[in-house]
Amino acid sequence: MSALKNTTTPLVEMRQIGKAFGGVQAVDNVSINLYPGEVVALLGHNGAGKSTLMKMLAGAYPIDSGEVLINGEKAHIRTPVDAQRCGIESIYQTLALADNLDAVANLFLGRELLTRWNTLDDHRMDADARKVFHRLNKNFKNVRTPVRRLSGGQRQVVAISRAIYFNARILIMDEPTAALGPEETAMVGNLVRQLKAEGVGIFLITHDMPDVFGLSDRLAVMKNGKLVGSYRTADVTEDEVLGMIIAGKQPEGKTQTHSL
Amino acid sequence: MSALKNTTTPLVEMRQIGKAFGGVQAVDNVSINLYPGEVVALLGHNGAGKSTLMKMLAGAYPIDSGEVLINGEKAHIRTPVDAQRCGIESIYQTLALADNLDAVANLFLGRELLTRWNTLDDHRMDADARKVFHRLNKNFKNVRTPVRRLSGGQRQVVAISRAIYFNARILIMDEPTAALGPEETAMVGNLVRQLKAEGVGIFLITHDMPDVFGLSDRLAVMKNGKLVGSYRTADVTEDEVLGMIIAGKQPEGKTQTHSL
Amino acid sequence: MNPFLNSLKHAAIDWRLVMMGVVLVAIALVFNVLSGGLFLSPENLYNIAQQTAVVGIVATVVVLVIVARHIDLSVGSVMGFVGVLIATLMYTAGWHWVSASLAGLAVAIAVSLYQGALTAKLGVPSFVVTLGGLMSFRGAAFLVADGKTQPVNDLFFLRLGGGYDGAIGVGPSWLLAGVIVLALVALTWARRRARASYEVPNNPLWLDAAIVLVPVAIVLGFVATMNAYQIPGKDVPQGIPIPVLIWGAVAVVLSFIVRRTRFGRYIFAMGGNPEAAALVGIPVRRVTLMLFALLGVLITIAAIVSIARLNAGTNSLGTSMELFVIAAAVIGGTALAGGSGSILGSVLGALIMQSIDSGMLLLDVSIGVRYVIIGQVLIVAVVFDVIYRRVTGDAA
Amino acid sequence: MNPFLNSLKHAAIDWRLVMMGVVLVAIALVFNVLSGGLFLSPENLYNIAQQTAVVGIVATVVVLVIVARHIDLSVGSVMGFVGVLIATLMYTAGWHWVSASLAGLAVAIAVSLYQGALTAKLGVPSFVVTLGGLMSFRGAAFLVADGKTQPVNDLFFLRLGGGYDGAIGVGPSWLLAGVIVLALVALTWARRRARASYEVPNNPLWLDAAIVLVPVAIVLGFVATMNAYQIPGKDVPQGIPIPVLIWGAVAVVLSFIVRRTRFGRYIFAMGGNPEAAALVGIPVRRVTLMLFALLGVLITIAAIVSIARLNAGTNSLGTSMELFVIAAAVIGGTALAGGSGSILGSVLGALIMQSIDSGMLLLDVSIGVRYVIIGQVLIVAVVFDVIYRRVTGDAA
Amino acid sequence: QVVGVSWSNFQEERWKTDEAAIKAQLAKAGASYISADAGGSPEKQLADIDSLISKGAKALIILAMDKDAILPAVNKANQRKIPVVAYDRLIEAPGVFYITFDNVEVGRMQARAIFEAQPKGNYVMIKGSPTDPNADFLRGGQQEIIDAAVKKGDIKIVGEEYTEGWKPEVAQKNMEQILTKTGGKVDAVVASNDGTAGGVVAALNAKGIKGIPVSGQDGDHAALNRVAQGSQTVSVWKDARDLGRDAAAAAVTLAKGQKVAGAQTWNGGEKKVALQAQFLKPVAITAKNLDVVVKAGWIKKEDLCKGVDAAKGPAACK
Ligand SMILES: Nc1ncnc2c1ncn2[C@@H]1O[C@H](COP(=O)(O)OP(=O)(O)OP(=O)(O)O)[C@@H](O)[C@H]1O
Ligand SMILES: Nc1ncnc2c1ncn2[C@@H]1O[C@H](COP(=O)(O)OP(=O)(O)OP(=O)(O)O)[C@@H](O)[C@H]1O
Ligand SMILES: O[C@@H]1[C@@H](O)[C@H](O)OC[C@H]1O
Ligand SMILES: [Mg+2]
Ligand SMILES: [Mg+2]
Repeated sequence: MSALKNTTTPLVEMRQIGKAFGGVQAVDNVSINLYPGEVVALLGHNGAGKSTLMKMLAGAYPIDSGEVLINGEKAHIRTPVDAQRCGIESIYQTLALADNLDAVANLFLGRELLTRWNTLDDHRMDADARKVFHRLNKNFKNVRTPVRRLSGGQRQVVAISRAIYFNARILIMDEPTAALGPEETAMVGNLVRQLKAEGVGIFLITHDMPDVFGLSDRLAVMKNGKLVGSYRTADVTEDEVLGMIIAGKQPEGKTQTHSL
Repeated sequence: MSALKNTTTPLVEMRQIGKAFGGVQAVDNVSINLYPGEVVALLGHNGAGKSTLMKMLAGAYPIDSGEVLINGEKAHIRTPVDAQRCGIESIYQTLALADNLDAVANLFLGRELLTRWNTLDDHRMDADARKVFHRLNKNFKNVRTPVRRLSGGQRQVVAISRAIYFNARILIMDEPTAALGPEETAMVGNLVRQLKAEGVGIFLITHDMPDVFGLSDRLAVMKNGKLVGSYRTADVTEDEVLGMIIAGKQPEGKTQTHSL
Repeated sequence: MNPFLNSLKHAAIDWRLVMMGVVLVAIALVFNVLSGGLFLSPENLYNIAQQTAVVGIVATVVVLVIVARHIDLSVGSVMGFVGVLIATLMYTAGWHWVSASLAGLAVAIAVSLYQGALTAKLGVPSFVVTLGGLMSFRGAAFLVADGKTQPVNDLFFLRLGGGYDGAIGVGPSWLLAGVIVLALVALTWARRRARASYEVPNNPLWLDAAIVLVPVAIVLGFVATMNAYQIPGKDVPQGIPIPVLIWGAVAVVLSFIVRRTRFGRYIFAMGGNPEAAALVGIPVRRVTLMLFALLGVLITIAAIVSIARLNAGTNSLGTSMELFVIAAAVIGGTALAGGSGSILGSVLGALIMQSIDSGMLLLDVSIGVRYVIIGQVLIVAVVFDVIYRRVTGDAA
Repeated sequence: MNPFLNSLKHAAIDWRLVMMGVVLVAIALVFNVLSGGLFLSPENLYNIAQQTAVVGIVATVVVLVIVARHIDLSVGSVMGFVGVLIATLMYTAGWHWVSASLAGLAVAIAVSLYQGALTAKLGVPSFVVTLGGLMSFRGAAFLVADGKTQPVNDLFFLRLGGGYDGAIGVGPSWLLAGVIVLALVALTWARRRARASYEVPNNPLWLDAAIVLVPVAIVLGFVATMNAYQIPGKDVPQGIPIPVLIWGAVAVVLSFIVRRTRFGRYIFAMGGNPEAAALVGIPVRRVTLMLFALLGVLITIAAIVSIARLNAGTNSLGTSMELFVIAAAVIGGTALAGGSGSILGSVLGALIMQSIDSGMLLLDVSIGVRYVIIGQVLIVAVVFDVIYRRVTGDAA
Repeated sequence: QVVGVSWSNFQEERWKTDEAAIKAQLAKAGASYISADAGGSPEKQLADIDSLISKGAKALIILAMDKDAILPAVNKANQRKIPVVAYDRLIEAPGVFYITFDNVEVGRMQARAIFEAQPKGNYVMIKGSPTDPNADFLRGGQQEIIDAAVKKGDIKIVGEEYTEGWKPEVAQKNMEQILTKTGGKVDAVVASNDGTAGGVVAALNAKGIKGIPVSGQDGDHAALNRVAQGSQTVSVWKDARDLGRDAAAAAVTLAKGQKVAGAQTWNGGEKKVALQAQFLKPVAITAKNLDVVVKAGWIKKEDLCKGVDAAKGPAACK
């Protein structure tokens, strides 16, 4: 699907990543990579370690062991700001919105535009935000009320807008459609395709098989913190994927892949 | 699918139910019913009013207008306890677990078993709980640690166990699988079929089309607080359902139904 | 893991409490050495036990208030108000102590229900309600007797505050100890039987034995100490002081409520997840009101002990007690975020604070320095708690 | 809806604040009638403005602390400590007031950072940290000068506390009023232009004009009143008292920080959703530490005003001030749950409390009744707030 | 010999001096000093005395926070035959040795000095803490002096307030409101101690009111300095060093089971209990006799006269 070849440097390369919470080995020696313009679906049972793995890439949790390469170069990602500098944007399972602030403030949270006197440039942020929101949802008008009063779909729009506005090169989407209705889900699907076309690499965590087969180029399955395997989506069947998720069983005769 | 006829009294009949929050008409004149052994899928966009409607049936919100009949008799459901007395159990979108208590305490929360001196009968609760959990998940052992330390799947088991243990006649499931992996989802599917066979009536809120077509006998679609229509699942196509959800358009030439 | 350690791990022992006990013992030993053996003398231990009782009584119930995600800043003022009221009814109005106490109880419950209703029914944060109460009821304490100290003279009533005649004597003390020991053993035995009959796995016998032995040893040691204290000039030793007996009874009753009743469980559920508590059908408002009523009862008990101990009701009674009560609860491991805490912890917390204060007194530390240290001890206790929870991976 | 009401609805006016202003005016009118016109006399208004300044200064920053989901119970003790320290350095050690104040500032910031670090880095709840601080720093306040009152004599320094020479006079007061009015108009005009240039819809002109007119009227009215107050025996009127000027400047600077800087926005974001704030890359710990440092700065300012006003530093300085500061913030609409609050609200809140207290003093209400009423006013204010939020459907 | 001293609260400046005097006297007598401070809480004071007894005190000197609420501790001491010296504030229980500057008398002296300076006109009474019983004793003594003039109508009490916690800033605010209420028509202020007097003077200064009589007590250095400057009329000085010295001596004597020489029997308390008592004379310090405090070594001349114009100032500053 992607126009890019095996030979390109991967956008992201995570090598032998590990992470423990207290006694729990949440992520155990996982290696995974992502190419420009590629969508990699990350699958696994509840508690498999998907969110934790991605939170490390996003700088939300420190990495216990292993290394991350961005564009082939070693990256030191220890905070969300480090990740943002590398072009990594995240849409968290929990959306990460400050409910008491309005949509504009949330869009720019942590990266506010400033005037030349280092004060907040509210007008420019307002104008820019309206443009981005408009692109995702024509009917989104109440950008100045606290997001606590917005509907679930509108809140999701705000979270997604962050990724677009700041020109993510690498996008992490953690179950972005789990709570969405069909219309909103379709919107997210379109967005994924559009970003992909622009060369953005996307990690998509999901439990939804239609999404996996409709959107992803490759898929990687985790179980109990370990990587079961990663395959080209086109090479495997839904049953084989379910077998990996539930039983941790690698499909017979299919070659693993670390790129397309 | 169900063995029951049109002529039976409905288990639940909600008539012209309305509910407003501040200025928002969350549920607007909705009538819906449910027969024994029947699964009715409740669909709609985010914020359509599905959860609110069901919370009224569960006694979590007071009803503004309209009436509820259980087994043909007018029921006054004003608190969760009233609903429980009518045999209504809910699995909430948020699970409704007290994170600091263990699985056993959560299962019985609000309906603890007492000894003859009116003290908590911990041993009996412990023994009974282990049996129910075992039925849903053979590997669930740590029933005495705070549920905050359990995995998402285990937490879901606890929430579902309530419905089984207290012999629900009417079960409300609000997106029970949204956050679940495929294995856990399959388990919930089996459970639905099993309870259905035992004559339990189930309202199933979901955004998942495979679930709708795999599990439900009828479906009802809400939009902006209003009921768009309710149909036998076998009578409509997925596209028609999506049309109802997104555009609020009733499929042509299909007859609405208030029972099977 | 070896079976020994494994059993220990699954025995549901509250290690935090055990450690707090160890801390208390360590503090005692250090002060004892520094004070040349004074700290652990029966007399000093008798004093500390008595001095801690009032704060300890109120702390037991404030633990529950905090567990339920509330707070009460007004306990000191309300206690002052009720105390002066009871004393005034006895002294100025000439009432019998029983009727005066009952009147005080009625007023305390009314006050508590008023504050509870504002919180539970109207949803005003308890912090604000009781901050208002802290001011208002201090004013009320002044108004009751126009600021005048009200002496308390009834001899029987005075015994409730401890002092010369306020202990139960050697025989009854040993008797009580015997009863408690028997009860502890019987309870453990009953639990083992019940678990077996429901086929729930039991601890190994040696472990249950050990778990019973520790409290048994503490009870016996405590009674022996109290019985070893004889006021010079009196011909019999004191035995357990009545305020301590009351405190103990309160702690046992509240622990029972927490572990064995719906009310106690609901308080913890409400603290853990208020929305869930409402959704599963717990009558959240009613439970909150009942909790505040219980608070009123215990504040009355504390007020009675306190004016009996002082032989007077003064309008300054209980000033800034809220700070020490909350501190005792927090040192005892109660999380301000709600949902976790223990009665026994508050007992230890109160004892730790009072021991440090008394110990410093024995060492002639000046008041300024004592304030500085007490404040920092509170912080250290919680830092310790935070680190403990982090290491054991226990979030809340 | 008619366009007039519609504009009002979308104008982002904080109706809660407007109502609080109305409440303040109502209180003033009632007291004025009851006191036979004394309450609204320039002299009394001058008094109240001065009396409120210290609590008001601290309240502005405590609003931010509460917005960020923290609390500070130690402000009174720390202010006492720093105040005595500065006074001692001047009186006993003979330092110049500038160096003494700077030393006080350094100590205040160190204390605040210590408490902030425990909270931000170690994760000890600020309630506990500052409860410990409340005790410790009261002890420290005593230790500084061994409990002795330290007179303050420097004439220039004394003016910072207001009093006979502590006001800026008629001319400068009018000048300041003029500057403020011009600034208000200019700011509104600049905002209209900026919105237009980014094609963001503007309020209708008449509405913006009205919105500017209200503060302009208040400023002019205030200055006129202060300029109308002439101390008998002096040949010129007072004008704006310096403590009030300082308070005003503090409120303006903090409002600016809240609305126009990242730091302010981050505080609100942290209060609204701490996890989200961390995930989007806000340096939560650093912001918290900065907030505590700011707190230290303002406590120093308050300490300076307060010892200058009293002409002395005493070890009891600031006792129980935390209660009034928190009450002012809460009456001013700051939610204890964090995430919402306003500086201007705290100004109104402090004024409401002090007006009631001073008003009752004018009416010779006894101290007990005064306490009872002040406490209940706090509760009523929040009940009102709760109902307001419920009616407008505003959850948090 | 171990003598235990229980202090009531540390907020007042004077107790430091008392303590030094007691310590010195005990050292002279070869006795040792142990102490505790209750921080203003009667409850705490009981606990303090428990500890002092545990530590082996053979005699107790008690500055009671509350005269009634202290009784349990006194009883406890009596039972153990530990003599108790009621220090500064009366404790009415059999066997107590009472040594004091009578608080009622202090009140009288305050009022007397003010009354002398201003026998007519509008009086303001700034009382002590509503939670300190001494506040009312002082007020009672004050009333005795002015009562007749009040009845005659020569004196009008135009303002009367308690001062929460004896806090100067509260006294200041209360005074400001009284000034407003009376339109500044105040001719004299009877303030109950030097701390509150400080607040009163600050309020008066701020209104440009200078030279009206203001009272106080304790001989706080700041207050004596105000007397020298003329902004306070009187500070009733209870020479804490004498009190401390005599109390310590009495305690040592009593601990030996001997009688204190020069003590009198007194039963002037509320309950008419007969006590051994020793009364010291408080001295009203005004501008006229400031040299007394300097000569006594209570305060250094340069401290007393800080900021005083030597030419116009009182004799002591010349
Ligand atoms: N902050 C944390 N502290 C302690 N344990 C954690 C934490 N976050 C995650 N875990 C544990 O790490 C493991 C992996 O969790 P993670 O959230 O990564 O799973 P997931 O694959 O995203 O599951 P889901 O599909 O339910 O979102 C789980 O056992 C979880 O309990
Ligand atoms: N407690 C409440 N207070 C105020 N408004 C509410 C409340 N609960 C729901 N609403 C509003 O009522 C409307 C219906 O919400 P509801 O939760 O029933 O939607 P839903 O169909 O369950 O959506 P979703 O699929 O996102 O769960 C929404 O506009 C919502 O904002
Ligand atoms: O000396 C005074 C004392 O008698 C009183 O009790 O407290 C205040 C002091 O100033
Ligand atoms: Mg996840
Ligand atoms: Mg829903």
